[in-house]
Amino acid sequence: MEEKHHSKKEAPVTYAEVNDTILKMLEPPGTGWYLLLFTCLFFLAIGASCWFYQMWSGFGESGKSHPIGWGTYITNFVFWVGIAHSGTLISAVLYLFRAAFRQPIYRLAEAMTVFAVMTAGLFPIIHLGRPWYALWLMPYPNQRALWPNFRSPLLWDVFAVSTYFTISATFFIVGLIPDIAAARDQAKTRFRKTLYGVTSLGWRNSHIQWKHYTAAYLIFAAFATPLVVSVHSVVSWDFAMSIVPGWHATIFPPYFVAGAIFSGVAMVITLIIPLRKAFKLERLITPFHFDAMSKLILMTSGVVTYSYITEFYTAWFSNNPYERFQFWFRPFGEFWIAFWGMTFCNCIFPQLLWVKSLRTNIPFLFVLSIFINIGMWLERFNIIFQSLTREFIPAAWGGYNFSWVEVGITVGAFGWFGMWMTLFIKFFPSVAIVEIKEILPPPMRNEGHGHGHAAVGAGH
Amino acid sequence: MEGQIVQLNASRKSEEGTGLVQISRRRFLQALGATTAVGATACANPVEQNILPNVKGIPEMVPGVSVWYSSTCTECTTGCGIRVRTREGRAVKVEGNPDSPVNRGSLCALGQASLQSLYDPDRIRTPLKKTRTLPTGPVFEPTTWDEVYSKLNEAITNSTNKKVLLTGELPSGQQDLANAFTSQLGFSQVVWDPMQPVAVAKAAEMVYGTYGVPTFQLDKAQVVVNFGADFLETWGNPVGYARQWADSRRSDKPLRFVHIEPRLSLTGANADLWLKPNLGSEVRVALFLIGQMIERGRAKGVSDDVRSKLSQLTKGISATEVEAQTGIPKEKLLLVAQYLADAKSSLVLSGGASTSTADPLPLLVLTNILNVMLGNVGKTVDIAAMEKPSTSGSKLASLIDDMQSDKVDVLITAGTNPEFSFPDAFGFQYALNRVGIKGDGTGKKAGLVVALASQLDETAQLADYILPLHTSLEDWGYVTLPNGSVSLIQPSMRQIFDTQSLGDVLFTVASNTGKELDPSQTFDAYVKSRYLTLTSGKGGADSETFWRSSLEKGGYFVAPASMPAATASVNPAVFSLSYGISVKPSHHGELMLYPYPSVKSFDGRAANRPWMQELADPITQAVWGAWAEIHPETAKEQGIKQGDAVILRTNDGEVHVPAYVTEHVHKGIVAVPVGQGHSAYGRYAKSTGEGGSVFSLLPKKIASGTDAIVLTGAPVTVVRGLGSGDLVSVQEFSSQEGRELARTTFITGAGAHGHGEGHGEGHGAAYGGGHGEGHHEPKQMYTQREHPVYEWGMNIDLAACTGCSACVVACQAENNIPVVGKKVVAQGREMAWIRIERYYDSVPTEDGGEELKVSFMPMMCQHCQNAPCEPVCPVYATYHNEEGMNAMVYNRCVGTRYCSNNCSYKVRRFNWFQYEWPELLSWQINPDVTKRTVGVMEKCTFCVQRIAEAKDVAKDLGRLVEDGEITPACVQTCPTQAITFGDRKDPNSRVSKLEKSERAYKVLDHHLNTQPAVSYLNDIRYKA
Amino acid sequence: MITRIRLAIAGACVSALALVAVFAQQGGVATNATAQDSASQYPELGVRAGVYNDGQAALWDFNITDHFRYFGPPPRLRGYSPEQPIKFSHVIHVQQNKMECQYCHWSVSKAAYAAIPEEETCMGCHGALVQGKSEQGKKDIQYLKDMYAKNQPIPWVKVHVMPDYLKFNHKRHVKAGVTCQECHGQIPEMEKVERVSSMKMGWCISCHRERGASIDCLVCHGHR
Amino acid sequence: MVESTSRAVVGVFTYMDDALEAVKNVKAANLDWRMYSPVPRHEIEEVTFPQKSPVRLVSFACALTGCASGWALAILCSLDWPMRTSAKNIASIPAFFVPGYEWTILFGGLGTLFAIFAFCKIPSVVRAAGYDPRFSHDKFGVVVACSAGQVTDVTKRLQTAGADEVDVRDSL
Repeated sequence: MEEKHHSKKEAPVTYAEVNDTILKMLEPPGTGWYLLLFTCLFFLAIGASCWFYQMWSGFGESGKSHPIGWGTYITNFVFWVGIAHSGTLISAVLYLFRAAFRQPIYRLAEAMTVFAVMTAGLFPIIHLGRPWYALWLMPYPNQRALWPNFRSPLLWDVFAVSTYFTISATFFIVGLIPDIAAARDQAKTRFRKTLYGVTSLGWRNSHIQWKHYTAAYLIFAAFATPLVVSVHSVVSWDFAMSIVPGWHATIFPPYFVAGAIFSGVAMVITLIIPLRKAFKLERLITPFHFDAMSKLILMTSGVVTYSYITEFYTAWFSNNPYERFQFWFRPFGEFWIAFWGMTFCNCIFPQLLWVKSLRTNIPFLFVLSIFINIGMWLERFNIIFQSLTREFIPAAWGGYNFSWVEVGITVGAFGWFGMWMTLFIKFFPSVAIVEIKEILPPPMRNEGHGHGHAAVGAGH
Repeated sequence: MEGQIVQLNASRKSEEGTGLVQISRRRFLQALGATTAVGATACANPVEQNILPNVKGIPEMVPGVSVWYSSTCTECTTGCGIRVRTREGRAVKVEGNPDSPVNRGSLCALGQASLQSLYDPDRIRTPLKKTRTLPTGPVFEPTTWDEVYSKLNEAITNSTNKKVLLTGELPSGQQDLANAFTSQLGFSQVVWDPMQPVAVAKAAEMVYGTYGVPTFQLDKAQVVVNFGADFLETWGNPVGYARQWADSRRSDKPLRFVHIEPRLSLTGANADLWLKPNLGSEVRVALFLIGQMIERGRAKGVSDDVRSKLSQLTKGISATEVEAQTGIPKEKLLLVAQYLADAKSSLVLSGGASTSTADPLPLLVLTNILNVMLGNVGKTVDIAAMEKPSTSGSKLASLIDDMQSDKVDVLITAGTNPEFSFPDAFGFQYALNRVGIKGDGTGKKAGLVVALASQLDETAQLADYILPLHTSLEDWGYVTLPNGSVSLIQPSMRQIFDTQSLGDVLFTVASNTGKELDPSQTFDAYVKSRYLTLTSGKGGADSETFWRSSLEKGGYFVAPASMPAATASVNPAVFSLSYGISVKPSHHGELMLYPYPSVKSFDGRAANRPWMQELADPITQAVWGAWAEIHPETAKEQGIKQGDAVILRTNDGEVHVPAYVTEHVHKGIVAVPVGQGHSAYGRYAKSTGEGGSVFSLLPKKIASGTDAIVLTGAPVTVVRGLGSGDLVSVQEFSSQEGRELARTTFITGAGAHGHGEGHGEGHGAAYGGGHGEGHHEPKQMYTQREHPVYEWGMNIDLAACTGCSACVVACQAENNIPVVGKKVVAQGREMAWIRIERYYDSVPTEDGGEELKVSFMPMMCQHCQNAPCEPVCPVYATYHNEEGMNAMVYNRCVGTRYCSNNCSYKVRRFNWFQYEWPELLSWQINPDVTKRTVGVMEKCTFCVQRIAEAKDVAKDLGRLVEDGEITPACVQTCPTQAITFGDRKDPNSRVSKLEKSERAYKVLDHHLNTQPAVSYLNDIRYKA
Repeated sequence: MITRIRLAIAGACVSALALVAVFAQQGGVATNATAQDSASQYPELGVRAGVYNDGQAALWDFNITDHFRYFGPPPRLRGYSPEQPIKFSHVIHVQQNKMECQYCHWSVSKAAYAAIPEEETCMGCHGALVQGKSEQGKKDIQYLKDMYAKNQPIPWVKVHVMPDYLKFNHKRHVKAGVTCQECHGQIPEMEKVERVSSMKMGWCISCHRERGASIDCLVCHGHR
Repeated sequence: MVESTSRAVVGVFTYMDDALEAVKNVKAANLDWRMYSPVPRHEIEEVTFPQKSPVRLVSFACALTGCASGWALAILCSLDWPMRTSAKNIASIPAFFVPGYEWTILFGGLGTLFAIFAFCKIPSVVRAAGYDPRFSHDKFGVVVACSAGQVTDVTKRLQTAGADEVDVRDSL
């Protein structure tokens, strides 16, 4: 409630303030940061041990069974790829659309993208029966004279995810370069000087550099935009290209993309609220931004809800007995709780955002974002697990054996992601310096010529 | 929801401790080693692999080429001919011998699993001496043959009391020698084999005058009315009868089959009409039918005198009364009577568990009378060729009495396990421990118990000394068949351990006491000379050539001659029996015990074989261990849910088993399969032994008028036990959900035959879209694959498939499919490439009611043209090859399991762990089939190694493979020849023709356009 | 500036073309003949066993299975030549005494497996007639006799170690006219048998392609 | 120490319009100059670099190459060892859209990266003499390279434009 009024009479944010506020985040870490890092490392260690145990003992240590070849790992894969998506959306798509609320949150969202893809990319390998042969999915010349099968959606995944990782990482790093240069110029310790000196690649902010940089940045955004749509479409084709009742649906690509943005924005909120609090970024990330993100959530929630309904409608309208059974089974079958949990988290709970005051209510948003994360995990779980457990042949219907190994690896993924995030926020500017400066009115001797966006600082 | 997840999760424990199923972790360690071993060169592990040649050449042995030996299966007494495939001197597969008239090339699950008896890792390897008995069990130490022989000799020489040879039903060769042995050495022989239908033999004696079990010709009957005889499972000659049954069922005039039994057995599941009488009341049905036959003028087969006596007996028995007594609706009773009356030829059978009551004779006798009345003797009942069991429960009971009263000095057991398979109430163990104790009251033990056994079973454990015997795959022998054929048993491989043939042991024991049993001195010579005697004159002059060719062929087989047109007259003595219901609950609501032998465990002899343990029971689909089939009403009263632990308690004992709640069992009974609950007999048998054996529940009672024990009818209480009973079933859902997977053609009208009813009628389907579209050619998006030479395909006739599961074991044996153990199966990770799906459907009857229709459907990889699994594999580990097969390349597989997800038939199997056979069982590995490693998908290959072998041979001959030359393991062994394999490209092959049959359809093809290479033929059922 | 752009475009095109060119080569690996070119080593055969890649793994084609089974150099490499229990010389037997390969390895034309001869076969000559000239020869023949007398097989060391999932059929290859030397090299000239071919999959495939034999996976990976 | 004759005159500006004024000024004088700013702005671009950046051409070329390569890879690999899956054509054009599409973006993106590196001359280890850390903070800078003789003139020009301070350094 405080935020609502605070900016009314404050002075406009200056370039210097932007620099100082953001670079302050890079100051030597306190105990809290170390605690966070070690928690993440601990989780990561759990996950790594579980994976090694799984490889040592056999893949059966995860809970899959014969009707259910995919489960938690692919759920995690889709979940993390989904998380990744909002980052690119915010950084690229909203860049192209010149959305006003994008700048303060995009860096974090983009870091989230890169690290989430790094997390997601682990799962297809973890879920392999013989992960030591994962290389065979790559089309590299080999003595066997064999190539992979380009007709397989899994190979498309290889292409899509690796491209997505490469491009989003490039986009992310390119965006970081000027900011690192800024950090370099204010670095005090020798370590930081060297670190930023090297990673800024000798960036000098010259007008030629800026010219090409801005041109390239636009092109990157233009590349990343179709990519963000294609990657989750390709991921959805893992399912849609199959014949499994409940998977084989043409609505999957848009449905997955919308779901990805939905979950990704929720994850951004989950991450940014503590960060804003910890680093006192209230002047940069204002209720205006939360309001905008809430609206995005509200919209994508609507799209996702619509998709759910469409799925049911399609199943009914197609008169396909297998499909119909599947969609009867999800809400009323053995695993109804997963379905209704998903419905509550993704469709019903977010509707509260129609209330304006809740859209800027930070604690509420935090809780909501956690719920959405859970809901979206359940959504993938419903799609993958529930469909597989009831396929065509009733004699082959079966169940799942959740195991602690899967839980461990899932936790480990959060540890892995968290580790990178934690390291990142302390070593690199997690709020874009240059991009925020861009929307500030530049210092002008003759006022009135400068025209910046009023998104930062001077809230509404 | 929670229930299932929690239950499944709780069952995940490491199984290595039990040593049952070995899950190896070595592979990953090796992989781990690889990453570290790049620099580590100084490691002691040998790099080399050795290749060992034969020292001397063996003429018939070419490395890599199979050698087949003909022999005879001795698992039950039927005497099926077998062919044992050996590679480099090791038996690797047991198949039926096509030359044998008994089984005509097929073999049941148990017979094929005899290989695992040979390779039982817990086999007795040397002579053993019992040193002491601990509370945990007896302790044996290795000893020498000579020591045992001298002890035995001493005991025999000093014996003043009875000397007894206690055996199972020995193969004729051993039995003939045993006869000489007992007569010369003053032994008496007692035979115990619980699977022998001795009451049936007795009833035959009462009616026909000869003791023995007649052979039947099911294919000559138009109507078969069966009182409980499980002739498609374990009763009589199951393989042969199944073939007869199926030949008739798929013919133009299929027999109509009515099964009357309180429990739905596999045989009952194949019936057109299954009637569920109160246990013990079947006799009234038989009596009613006799009355009806007389009334309808179909009693011409008996004399007027007998007929009048019979009408006396049946007087006043009305359908209403019988309905009240038996619980079978009177319409159905009249229907059965009408079937019988209308049929030109018929067959009435009785036997099995439901006739193993305390008073079995009346029913058995009445069915024989029915056969006589209807003129079936000489048409469908052959009383000339009878199997004559020597088993006698009463003799064994009196032996026990003798032993208890210290009248037995020497007891030699061989090939039987009464300690397990004779009711505990008789006190066999206590009695046996008194063998040799002097009757003078001093308690001094002078006598001896020697067990001759291959496996350390419960009876062998009681012995003072154990002499290890060859299994029948290492032994000589012969089996004389009821029709005069002689089937030879010959060793298919050299003995593995320090074992001897039973015959040679008898020879040695006799010669030690100075007796000569036969001039031939050794058992193999004895078999040869006896065989030549038995077949005297039939081999021509050159006996050596005849002997050689007989060994090759498997014996001397008489062509199944036409049956002597015997007529039988009813022995008037039968009228002295009482035909009331003598077996019934003593008070309302009392439950009766109904133990039955199943196709999976028999009397317990199959329990030491992992294949048989992991074979899903065709009816309950349960694996590893016993269960109790409980009617839902009973279960509700006791608060029992599916899978709960229950305690079955009778006056004589109790067993702990999981509950299998099913309405396909009469509510007055609790049905339990016998054969589990071993306390010895190897690791696999013992692993399911905790709950106890059903034989401990049985009363100390011999069925009146017979030599049989009383199996069924003991009053039993069912109590819910603690927690989960560990019921593991591979199929949880029994409804087809209207999906028309297993389809049926119904024949309507009494006896009229017509296929006009269309597919899958009356499956209560909400989505009936699939009717009559079996042959449509959908428009294809892609041009279909050209198959230049061959296009392999398969056809499965559901009208012939009985669900006996022989194919499942054949597949396991042929393709090195691992047995994974109960825990892993519980996680839904069974590995069988072919499974028998069992569906219960409710179908409308002609009179507007509803009847149960059980469908069995063998399901394996369908080798689809438009296979959903293929395009999703990222590494081409599975693809469509030019011979129309869905190929699976194990070594290319990375284990994404996408193919399995996308397989609409769910026939792909993933190696969740590294499965290894323990030593000795590992000898059965088929060297032609790659062993799969952890993390790899596998599935049915149409036995590609056999295809390759046939192509290899054909190529040498410069021609193409001809129809019928390739028989995948399942096709080869199918007792009913329900499966056909061949080249779909050849329009004249059997498989192509069957595929065009009007009954043909392909599973799910009408919805998915998968274009399977496997087609099915509709089941055929009479509309009840 | 313009020049630079042109250069960049040209570079991109060249790299794309190069890429396409690499893939246009069947099999992809551009390392054609290698130092141990079998054709030059064994000129009289006139048939080269390896065609375009000779079973050479690309540098980055690290196949873990080659290594983890054995803690040491894998016996699945060209040039593998282990010490044998008997210093059997193919030079003496084949080259000097003109024995046919199939006299001893008789099962190659009858079965999938090329058997090591039975000791009985060796004893046919060495039992009474041939006792060896050199010291080593006498020792080895005595060893053979001892083993034969003890009814024990000689523990020969496998030179051509193949994985279980490879089902190679000697009979079919021999009947198709593939000579022993094409895969096993000039054994007659070998004092000690050495593996001259990599016997890796690409090596097999190249020959199958060259001769128009089937390249269906199941031909080698399904069965014998 | 040898005295260098070339000098870099560094003008530090607080206001953007001042800096742009200075740029216009030195541009008019045909001096070798460079402008540093903490933020890219189109006002600056209009003055300093009104032409279009050639990055887009490189990106376009690379994207086209990627598209061709992706398709070529998929088609040629499939043709190299033709394996039928599920009756699908060996060259299954619909399925190969994905590699083609993804490589279009991948190559295009990497090409753009390459273009930035090339045109912006990074990574660079050369110290820019006229650079001042404040230029990444909140100040604008105009650096003019000139001979020692021109220093006074240039300094004046920058001061006229409104530089906060003007610094003269050795060699650019």
